[in-house]
Amino acid sequence: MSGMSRIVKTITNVAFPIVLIYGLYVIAHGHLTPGGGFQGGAVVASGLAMLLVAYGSIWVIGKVKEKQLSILESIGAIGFIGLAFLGILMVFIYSSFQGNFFNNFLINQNEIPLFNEIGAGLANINTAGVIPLMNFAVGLKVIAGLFAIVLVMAYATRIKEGK
Amino acid sequence: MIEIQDFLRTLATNSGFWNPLIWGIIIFIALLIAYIIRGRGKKEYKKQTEQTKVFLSGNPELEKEEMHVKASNVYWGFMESFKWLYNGLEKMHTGNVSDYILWFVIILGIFFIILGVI
Amino acid sequence: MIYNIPYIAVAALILIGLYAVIFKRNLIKIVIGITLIENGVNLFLITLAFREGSIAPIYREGQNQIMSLPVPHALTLTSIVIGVAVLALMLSLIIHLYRHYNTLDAHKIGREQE
Amino acid sequence: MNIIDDIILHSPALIVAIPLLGAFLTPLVSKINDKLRNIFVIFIVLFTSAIVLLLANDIYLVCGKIHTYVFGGNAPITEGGFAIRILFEVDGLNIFMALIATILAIAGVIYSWAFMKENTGLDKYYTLYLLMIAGMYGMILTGDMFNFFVFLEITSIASCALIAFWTNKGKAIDAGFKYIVVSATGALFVLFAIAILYGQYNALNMAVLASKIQFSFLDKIALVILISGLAMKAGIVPMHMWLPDAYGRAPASVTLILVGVTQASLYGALRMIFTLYGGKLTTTMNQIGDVSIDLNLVLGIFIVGLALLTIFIGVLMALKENNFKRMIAFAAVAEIGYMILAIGAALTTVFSTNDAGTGMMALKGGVFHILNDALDVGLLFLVAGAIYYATKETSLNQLGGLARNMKYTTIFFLIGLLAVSGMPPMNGFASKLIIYESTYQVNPILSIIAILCSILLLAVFVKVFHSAFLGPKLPKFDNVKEVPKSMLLAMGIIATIIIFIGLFPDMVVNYIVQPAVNALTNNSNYISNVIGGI
Amino acid sequence: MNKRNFAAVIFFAIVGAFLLFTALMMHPFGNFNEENTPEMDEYIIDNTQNETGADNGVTAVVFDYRGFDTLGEATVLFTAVAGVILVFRRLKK
Repeated sequence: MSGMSRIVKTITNVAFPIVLIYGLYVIAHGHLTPGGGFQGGAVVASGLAMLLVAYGSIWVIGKVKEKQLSILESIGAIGFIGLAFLGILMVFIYSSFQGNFFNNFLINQNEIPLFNEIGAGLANINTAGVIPLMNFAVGLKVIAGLFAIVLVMAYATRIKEGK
Repeated sequence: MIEIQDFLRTLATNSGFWNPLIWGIIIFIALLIAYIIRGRGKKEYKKQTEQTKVFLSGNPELEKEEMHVKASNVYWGFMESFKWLYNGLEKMHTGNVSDYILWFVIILGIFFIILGVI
Repeated sequence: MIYNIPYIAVAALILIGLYAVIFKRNLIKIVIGITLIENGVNLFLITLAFREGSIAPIYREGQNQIMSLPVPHALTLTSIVIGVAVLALMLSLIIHLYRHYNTLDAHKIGREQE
Repeated sequence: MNIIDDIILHSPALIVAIPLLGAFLTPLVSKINDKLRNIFVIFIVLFTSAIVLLLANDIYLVCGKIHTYVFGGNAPITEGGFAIRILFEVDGLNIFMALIATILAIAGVIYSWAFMKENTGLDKYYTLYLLMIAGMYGMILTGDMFNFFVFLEITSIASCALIAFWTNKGKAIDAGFKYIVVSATGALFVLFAIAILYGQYNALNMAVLASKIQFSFLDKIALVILISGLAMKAGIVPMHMWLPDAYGRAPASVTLILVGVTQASLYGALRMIFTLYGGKLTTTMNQIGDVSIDLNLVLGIFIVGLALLTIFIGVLMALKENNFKRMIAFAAVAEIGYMILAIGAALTTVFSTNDAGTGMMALKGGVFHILNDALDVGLLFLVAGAIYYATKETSLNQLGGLARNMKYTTIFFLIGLLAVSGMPPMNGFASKLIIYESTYQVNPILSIIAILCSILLLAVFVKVFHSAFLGPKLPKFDNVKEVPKSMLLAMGIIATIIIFIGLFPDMVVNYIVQPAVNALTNNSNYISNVIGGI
Repeated sequence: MNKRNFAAVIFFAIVGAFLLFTALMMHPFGNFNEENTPEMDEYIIDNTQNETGADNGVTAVVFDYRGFDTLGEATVLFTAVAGVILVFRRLKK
């Protein structure tokens, strides 16, 4: 479909940054407030879908290809599973630490001062071990994935010119 | 862990046994006997003579395409005699998704009744 | 009993979905039926999480009310994302089917004939 | 050997996680080079297979050993006895199915190299292929109910997208749509049953559930829904109709993995019946006079009825079919019928006191037949794919005289024909012999029907052999050549394993099948391994 | 009404009846009595902050206790994207 009217485009220009910021906030505070990687990623992807509806899929496919999106999604997934693998590999770094797959290796330790505090209900962002990092990886993955799905389906069902 | 005599053991079922090696020996002996019997056949058979021509009771020999029996004609009599059964099966296999789910629901209901009522 | 009305709603959702899958001929309606079944199952999972007078399982300082069960929330989250994935794939296949057959009627598409 | 011990310790996670990592890396690798991508995928599969073999060696060394792996923690249960973390529990049955999956995965990924060369979108093809393999491993190895559902959905979605690979054929898209509808419905009902069990016992771990289960009315409902949903995924008549469409339209290398996925669903049903409800199988449900109707009797009779229906309809439809791959698919339905025939016959007798030996033997035959069916049907599908690759023809009416051009393919098809129709000395004969004898002791009618349908199955494939390979050399197939080496290598691997199992069946039964049967019949070992002594 | 819809209605009614029985047999909505106290979730609620350090219990369960499910969930989304791109690919090279 081609782009919609000027009013819609203007409203989209105003609303899109707000949606983007809100989604990133939900992703970043996933371990403190309701939400997380999936929810925030869905919010950002819905904002991108709004952009797609307003400007038309042909304009958007000129800006970004679905191949780049799938590469981005692979990077997010590799980050997620890599954090899971680090739980195993930590046994070679901390001695006397028997780690397993998906081990929360950043909590209950003092070597790395990163997200290693125990949350006490004070909305302290420096808590919860690998959970914020996993939130970011999953958020990136969900943004790229959902937008790739919407973009591909919208571009495949576009109205050809001249028909 | 695996010894050599494991390769020679016979598979003992409840009332019988099965050993492929013994079977192979017997088959070999049987083939040998068959070959001996075949060797005592007629001696005056010669290749490239009238004996090897295709004889369709005087009719001319068709070319390759018609001489090959198509797959759908191989069990023609069987299909004919079981036409009543195959018509039912044809009706059963509608290529429709709703019917697939309907069969699932039917099995679910029958199984519900069997386990719920008993 | 009044306490089981959410479970009755779950059963009703699943039955409506099954009805749409079995009796409708339009592929889009079949997909809608499957989504209804999935929503019923999600509602069932999230119903199991509730306790009377409970708050969401998020810790705040100095409050110790009872919390609802966290595991069914997590299961529902996973189930919802899986439903989205299945829905996306189904709809893309339906787009291709419409391109090939120019119809969405399940009976007109027909069976394999050789 | 420290690193080897670490790999064995973490092997249940690595078996699932390494194909997933490979699938995530494949789009990046395929940016570089196509040949490099193929080598990378084959390396991933071979590495996973090596880990599976290490784990199998570790399991089979000690009799009745169960390898438990906890994700994120070290102890399987916390104090108070709650299994709050996901844990994998690998016993004889799991590792048996994992070996089957390994063979299929290696053969399929080697076969794909030459078979899929002309197609586009190969990076996504290999990604989904690895995801299918990973999902199959996850379904097989997991010990957590909800995790089982997740991997069921992964395999369903990946195989649906791969069934619809040739999108220029409308029927392929239709088959993919049918498959995703059927599998989504089945998986959703399985999730419904899991939710019922969770709401009652507040646990998701299989062992904890099996120790807590009470067999109330809700448990009956959950059992019915679990068995029905997994049976639909396993393609049991009358819920088999998606199977010929999907098997017939998918590329042959995908069909090979689909066979494994079907077996994995059957494994799920077995696990639910024998382990989850294993303690309650002998509960008396009703008393008629002085005969007590137990649960295992009801289940066994119902499953045997379904099995006879499956064998009959599968064989008859295969006899009528003229499309090569659909015919093999119906034959695969019949083969699944043989397995569940043996399992149902075992359910009726294995828990009774007087003739438990018959039940054990029938169970042994059924579990052994799972392996044989996967190998035989897989080999036949690979041969069908090779013929399609060489002639671009699937209808048997058009084929003929191919034996003159494709010698090795003919030999492989002959091996598969003898094996799948239960002819000595192939592997199918050994398992089918056990099934015939044990079901004869349960009820003679069952084994008579089984032998009759096995003869009909031989007739089916004799028809294929005659009409596709024998006969005069057709002029339109003059320039048909033998298929490339990688496809021959894949078929050769499976054929070699078939002949090996056929020649030494007793060793396979002793070393591989017997631990699986023991793991099936006593679930107290499975439970006590997680929640301590019983 | 043809034969197919007749059988469909009958078995549909049977399945619906059993699902309604299931709904009525479940424990009452929202109140847990002695015999079905949710011990596992009680344990998670009590120990989440010490074991994972997260304030959000649901995120702690999703990413720590049942993190492998979340990996499968992410994999499902990845699979769906790959499948959609595969289905809509160009067939010509």
